[in-house]
Amino acid sequence: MTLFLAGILTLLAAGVFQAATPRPARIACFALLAVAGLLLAGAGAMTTLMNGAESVLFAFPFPLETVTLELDALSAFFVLVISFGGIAGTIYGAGYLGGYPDRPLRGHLFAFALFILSMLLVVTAREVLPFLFAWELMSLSSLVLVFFDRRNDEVRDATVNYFVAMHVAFALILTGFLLFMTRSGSGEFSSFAAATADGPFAETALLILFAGFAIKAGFIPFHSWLPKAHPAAPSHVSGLMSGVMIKTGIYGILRFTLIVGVPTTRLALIVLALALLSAVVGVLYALAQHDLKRLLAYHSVENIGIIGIGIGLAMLGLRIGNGPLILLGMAGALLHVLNHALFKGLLFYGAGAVYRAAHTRDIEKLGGLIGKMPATAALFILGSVAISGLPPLNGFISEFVLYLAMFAGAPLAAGAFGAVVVLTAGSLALTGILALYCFTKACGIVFLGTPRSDAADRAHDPGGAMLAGMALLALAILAVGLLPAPFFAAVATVAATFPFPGDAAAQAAPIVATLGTVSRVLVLFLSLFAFLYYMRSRLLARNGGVAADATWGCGYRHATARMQYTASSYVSPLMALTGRLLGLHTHLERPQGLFPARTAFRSHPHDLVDAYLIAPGAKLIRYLFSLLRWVQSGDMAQYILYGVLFLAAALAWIMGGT
Amino acid sequence: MSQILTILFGVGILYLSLTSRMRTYIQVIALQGLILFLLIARDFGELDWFTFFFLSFETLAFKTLIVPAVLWRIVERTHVARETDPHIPQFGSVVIGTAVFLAGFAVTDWVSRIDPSVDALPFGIAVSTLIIAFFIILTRKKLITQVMGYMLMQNAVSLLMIAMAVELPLLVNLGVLLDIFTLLFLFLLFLGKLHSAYEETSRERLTSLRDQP
Amino acid sequence: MVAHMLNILFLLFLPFLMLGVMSRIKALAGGRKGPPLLQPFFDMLKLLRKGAVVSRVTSWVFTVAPSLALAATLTALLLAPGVGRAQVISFDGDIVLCLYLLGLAKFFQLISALDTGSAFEGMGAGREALFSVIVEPSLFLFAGTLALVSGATSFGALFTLAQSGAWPAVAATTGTLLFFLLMLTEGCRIPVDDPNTHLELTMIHEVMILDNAGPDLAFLQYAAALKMYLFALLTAALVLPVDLSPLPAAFALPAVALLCAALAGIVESLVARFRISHVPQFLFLTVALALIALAASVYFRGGVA
Amino acid sequence: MMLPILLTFPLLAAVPLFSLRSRRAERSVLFLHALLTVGAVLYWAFAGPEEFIGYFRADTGNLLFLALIAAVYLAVIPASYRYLEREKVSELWHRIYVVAMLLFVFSMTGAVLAKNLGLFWVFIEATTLASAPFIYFERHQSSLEATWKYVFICSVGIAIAFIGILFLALSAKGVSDLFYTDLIANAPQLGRFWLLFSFPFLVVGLGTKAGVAPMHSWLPDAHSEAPSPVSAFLSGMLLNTAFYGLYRIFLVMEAAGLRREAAIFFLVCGFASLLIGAVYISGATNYKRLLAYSSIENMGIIFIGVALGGAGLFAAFLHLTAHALTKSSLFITAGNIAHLFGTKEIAGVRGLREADRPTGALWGLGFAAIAGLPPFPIFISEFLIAREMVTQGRFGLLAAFLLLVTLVLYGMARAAFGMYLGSAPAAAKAGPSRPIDRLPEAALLTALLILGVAMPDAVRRIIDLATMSLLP
Repeated sequence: MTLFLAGILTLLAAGVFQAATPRPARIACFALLAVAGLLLAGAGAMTTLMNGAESVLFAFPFPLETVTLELDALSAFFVLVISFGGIAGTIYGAGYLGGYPDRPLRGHLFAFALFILSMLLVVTAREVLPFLFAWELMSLSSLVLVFFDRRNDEVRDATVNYFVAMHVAFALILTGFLLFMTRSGSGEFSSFAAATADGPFAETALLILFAGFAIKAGFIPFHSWLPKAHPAAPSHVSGLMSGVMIKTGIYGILRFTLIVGVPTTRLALIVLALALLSAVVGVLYALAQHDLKRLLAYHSVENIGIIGIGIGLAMLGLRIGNGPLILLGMAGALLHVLNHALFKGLLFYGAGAVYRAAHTRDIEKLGGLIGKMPATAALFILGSVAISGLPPLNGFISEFVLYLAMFAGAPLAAGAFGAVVVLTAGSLALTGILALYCFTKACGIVFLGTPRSDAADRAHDPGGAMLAGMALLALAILAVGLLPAPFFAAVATVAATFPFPGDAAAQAAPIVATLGTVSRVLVLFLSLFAFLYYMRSRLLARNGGVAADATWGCGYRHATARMQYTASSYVSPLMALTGRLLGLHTHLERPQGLFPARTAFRSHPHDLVDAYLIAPGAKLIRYLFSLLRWVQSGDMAQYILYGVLFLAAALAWIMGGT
Repeated sequence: MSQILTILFGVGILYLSLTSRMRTYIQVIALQGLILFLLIARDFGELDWFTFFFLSFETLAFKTLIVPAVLWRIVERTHVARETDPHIPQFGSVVIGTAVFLAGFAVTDWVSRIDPSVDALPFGIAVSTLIIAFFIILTRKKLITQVMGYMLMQNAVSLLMIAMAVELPLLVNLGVLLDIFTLLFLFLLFLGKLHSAYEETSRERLTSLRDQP
Repeated sequence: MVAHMLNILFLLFLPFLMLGVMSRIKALAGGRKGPPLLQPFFDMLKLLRKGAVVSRVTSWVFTVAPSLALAATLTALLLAPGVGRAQVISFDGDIVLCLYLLGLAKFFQLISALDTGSAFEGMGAGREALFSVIVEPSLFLFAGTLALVSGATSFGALFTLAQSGAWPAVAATTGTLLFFLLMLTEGCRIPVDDPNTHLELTMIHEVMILDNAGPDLAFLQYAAALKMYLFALLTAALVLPVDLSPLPAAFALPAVALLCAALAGIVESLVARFRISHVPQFLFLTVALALIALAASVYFRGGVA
Repeated sequence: MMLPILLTFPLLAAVPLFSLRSRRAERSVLFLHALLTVGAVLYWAFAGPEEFIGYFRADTGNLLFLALIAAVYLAVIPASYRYLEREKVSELWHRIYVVAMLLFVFSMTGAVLAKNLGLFWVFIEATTLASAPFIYFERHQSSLEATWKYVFICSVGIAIAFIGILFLALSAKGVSDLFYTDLIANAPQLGRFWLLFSFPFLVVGLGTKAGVAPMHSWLPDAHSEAPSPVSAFLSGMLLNTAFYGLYRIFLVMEAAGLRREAAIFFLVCGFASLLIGAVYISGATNYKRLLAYSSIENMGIIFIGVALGGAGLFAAFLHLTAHALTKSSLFITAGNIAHLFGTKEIAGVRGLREADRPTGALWGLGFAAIAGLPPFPIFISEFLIAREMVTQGRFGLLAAFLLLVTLVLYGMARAAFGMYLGSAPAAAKAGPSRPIDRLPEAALLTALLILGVAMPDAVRRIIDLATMSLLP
């Protein structure tokens, strides 16, 4: 705990001192202190994972009164995720901000420190007010980070949108807390368990809380802010927001599931259903995007869905007392929280490097970057393989655990529940393959082929710090992918803190063994690949080597960059099937005549939630408001009339009363 | 005696509700001031001489002479002879005037049945005056007419005080008088400024400050 | 041990044999004599002895992809149930790893196709991707269904159906059909795709590997053949009786595989290729089959221990 | 000893100002007055309650309001100096400004200190009269219009309040006179009928000055036309003063066993104001008017808190305190922005962040504070109010409350970010050179932060005492 507190203080110091240091040294000073602080915090979390929960209590005057910071297994895990993601983000950010020598960055760096700090506090706070304070601090500091590129109007709109979404979430969470507080009579989370005696009441409160946290986490249909805010933010921030911040929503859901103990069936099924929806629809939306960072943002929705699947299964397991579902579902979800933090960070940083190099996020204008920025390309492809959940990388491990949960859990689940679990497995598979489709598109169109614009042609790899930040994540990805056993063991201990029928450790042990086998198989695969590749090179060398020539154009010799397959054309077969469901608007100018002058095809992905939920809502409110337009008409007599009428009504009411 | 005075007061406003000539308004206001003075003078025995002097000053000098005189001068200067097309046509306002009276007395009747101590006649007249005052403020267009409406309100309030025999402490009375005095002064001041700012000072001209949601 | 030996041996020859059988059957149906049964194998050997012409556009992705795809497919097949459902490597959830390794292979084949910057290859990649989007879930649905009933999580055990009873019958039929369809799809056969069409615009798998040559091409073709063989194996695992002693099993397995090949050949010679736009509707059949199996399992579960 | 000094100083000081024509003298008088007020507050805080000629009383009940007057006054004076310099005000109007300010503060102090309801009425009316010159101060047609509406509507309202007082006197006839303390002491004997009858008149009348619907309409006009430092005073203190009087009558009602009826009036007015605020904030095109509407909204919240009672009472007074400080800081900043960009239109202000960083920061923080984001105290008060609603099981109210507050937040966010972000027009002049100029706003916001995170017990006690204003 002391380590953790020391870390927090160091982080705060980083935020404060950088303002005092002269501009050239500022970023470096900040980065050093921040990384140090995060290392301390992480170390603190590690020790708690080893030795069990610790907590510290501060006494404040009104209104906070008591502030308890506790590190139990769950909090410790999230602290680890935050600190690792934070370290990578800080290092990368140090490089990324190097590109703005003309800006003081005092405020930005301070907000950055507060942002990470507040996340650490959110996952350790144990009373209502401190939690809400930390939560709000998190939202506001991230808001400040989002409008880094302040001149841009698009950024401004995204900021407002983000702000409002965060406060709707805030209001919902507040309401949920208030409901619990009235029953428990205290602001301590631990006391909320008392409220669960009243089943339906607790369920309502939980549903409201879930809605609030779901907005932060970005579950469909609560995701609307996410694909707007994340692209607007500078990449080192989007990486952290997408990789780490939205996980605080997941944390909230887990924390209160843990407090409540056994959720109702309805709640579990709602979570599962929304999770599946988010996973599948999220990735479908991602496929339709042309903006690289928007695409990644929608993948965050998808991955939140995958995490949600794990949580939903675990909730179901808690309800029907199904060991594998609880243990493996929860473990899979937590593992995926970590994994998503790793590869989504990496991918956003890669996208940032591309944006920095080519000055566009439009996939259709990129291409062939692998030649110009090989390191970034390699790292991005690595991330893509990982996020597609493919072996031998970390994404596969968490999905593997989830499949295990389903295969092992389904037979033990009575009647229809079993079928639900199997259908979940099918949807998870669909999600995985769609992700694969989407990231072959992202890698293929952005990095491979020939450049589609001069900007892309002039691109080059970023500097050391940015690459270092990405490399750090890449290493972690490989580590989790190739040596999953210890990581699983860790999350299993966290999962075991949930009310579990039977001995969790005993159930976890065989899985650890299995994962050992998995890593051996993966090693076998890699060596086989190495061998084959060696063979191939040898053979080619022997057979008279490789001749370079133009790509086979089916007889046509003058292929240009513009003749390449574009992202839209690559996904067009799928869009032909699902486009209408997604509200994809396409616009085609067919070639006319023998010698067509021009022909064009455009496609605009529209988010159905925006189109059919939020826009009409806003319209309705605007309409209702317009009903009150007459109030401030400017006519004084009318103003006085209000008072007179009110008076008359009041007197009539009194006369009626007496 | 006081009955007759009170009724006279009432007749005054009834007449007022159906005229639209400025001068009539002013005359009625002055008349009411006079009546109020007489009503006070009637029972000066109960008052200590200072309060009496003070109240009579308020009603006689202030309400009866000074204010009507100033209003008169403004009317003279700005040639607003009559309230041009009030929202409700003449005949309508006659009907409304009488209706208001009936309503006023209905209320009074109801009140006096609950609290017999109230003196029904002046109370009823006061209430009706009040309503008429609001009626004028709400329907008339000329700003000066609205000021007169406000004066009517003040007179109604004074009558109400007399009707309910409520005595406020002297300090308070002084303050109230001071306020009303300054207020009317301000009214007249800004009325002058408005006249110089707008060629024709009707309520509709003052609607530049407004909002749309 | 013997079984493992046999499995690995089969891995090397049966895929080519299946290809050979298919083309032979088509030839016979077309009234021709047709190439020798192991012709595909000889083709590969020839390719391994050739050099390569590689597009200037391409990057390391293109050079790495074939070996990676082959390695992944081979590893996947080591996890698959072979003779007497024996697997070279077996553990809980091995089926997931197996299918995801195939996914990895697909990933790299797709991006290496895009690496050439050729419109044709991009087109092929797009279509290939779409098809797997449709068929992939059906596999997991079916596997999940088997798990739901058997309570097993390992490949071999999953495919061990009870000897008699209604459920095994349903599972066997739906499964066989499902795997046969998958074999046609993943193996790029008619009616989904035509391996020896001559117009790039109509190709799917073939057009993806348009720019690969020499050993790379060999690797890719071998990988494709192996995928077909995998589905043959799964079919075999479903239909062959559980308690088959190793020796007959060693003969039964190739028999089933070749039977599948023969069937595929017959289909190819009878049916015409679908219009690309109609393929998805056809592929939804696989999902439908998996869902039928699931429904049935829920219905029959009472009878399963 | 302090009361007579505080009450006579402004009157006596105002007179010589007309003879010696020096701006410095005028300003120093103003400053002295502020210091005097602060001194008085401290004196009463330590020396305890004090009476004066039986009509004025400084006690624990009104200490909070005096303290707020002092705080806002201190913040407003330097801002006023800056304003008067910037606008190059003529000697005459400079004097008018100073004298009016003296009288304005005098009348508010008097209203707060008055023990007698009638006297309170006198002072409230006086606030209108004293503040009228301010609203006319910039002498456009629009300011003339605003002044006219302000004076007229408020006077009508106040007249209505007077009728209410008469009825109250009637109900107290033979039982008590119009001294609050007596009223509360003899509340049970008061004539229920007249008491009940008087309350709506008082609500409408004093509500007019307190800026709650339905008689709020003068507020946006007056606030947008007045010089910003004065707007700060109007919004920060005047509304509270009127509310204070109304609250004491609310207590009388409560003591007379008519709490339910009184609460219903407060609840209706409160939600009406909240609604008006939400609607017009979302559509506001002029940021000073937007702030004015937000004042209406916040007064609404205060009324709701009082109506709820229980913890809501403390919440209401905390909200009142926080709103006074926040809104004055915001209005002062708004004045600087208006000077910087030469417009009060929201659309005309862009890129505040680069035009003048400190102003931008203060603007942003102010909005965070007024929008009720933690850790600012307005969040605490709204939290307590919501909690009280849940405790009383009034979920409908809670839903409406949260919805409206969120809509207000949205309207504010749109305006605030619109002004804060973007790229500044070249026309925007450079901000004031010395950061010392930003001291008042900064100080107010710091104070708010302290209140929100770790409220000193003294402050908490003062607020608590204010809620039970009339208890002997």
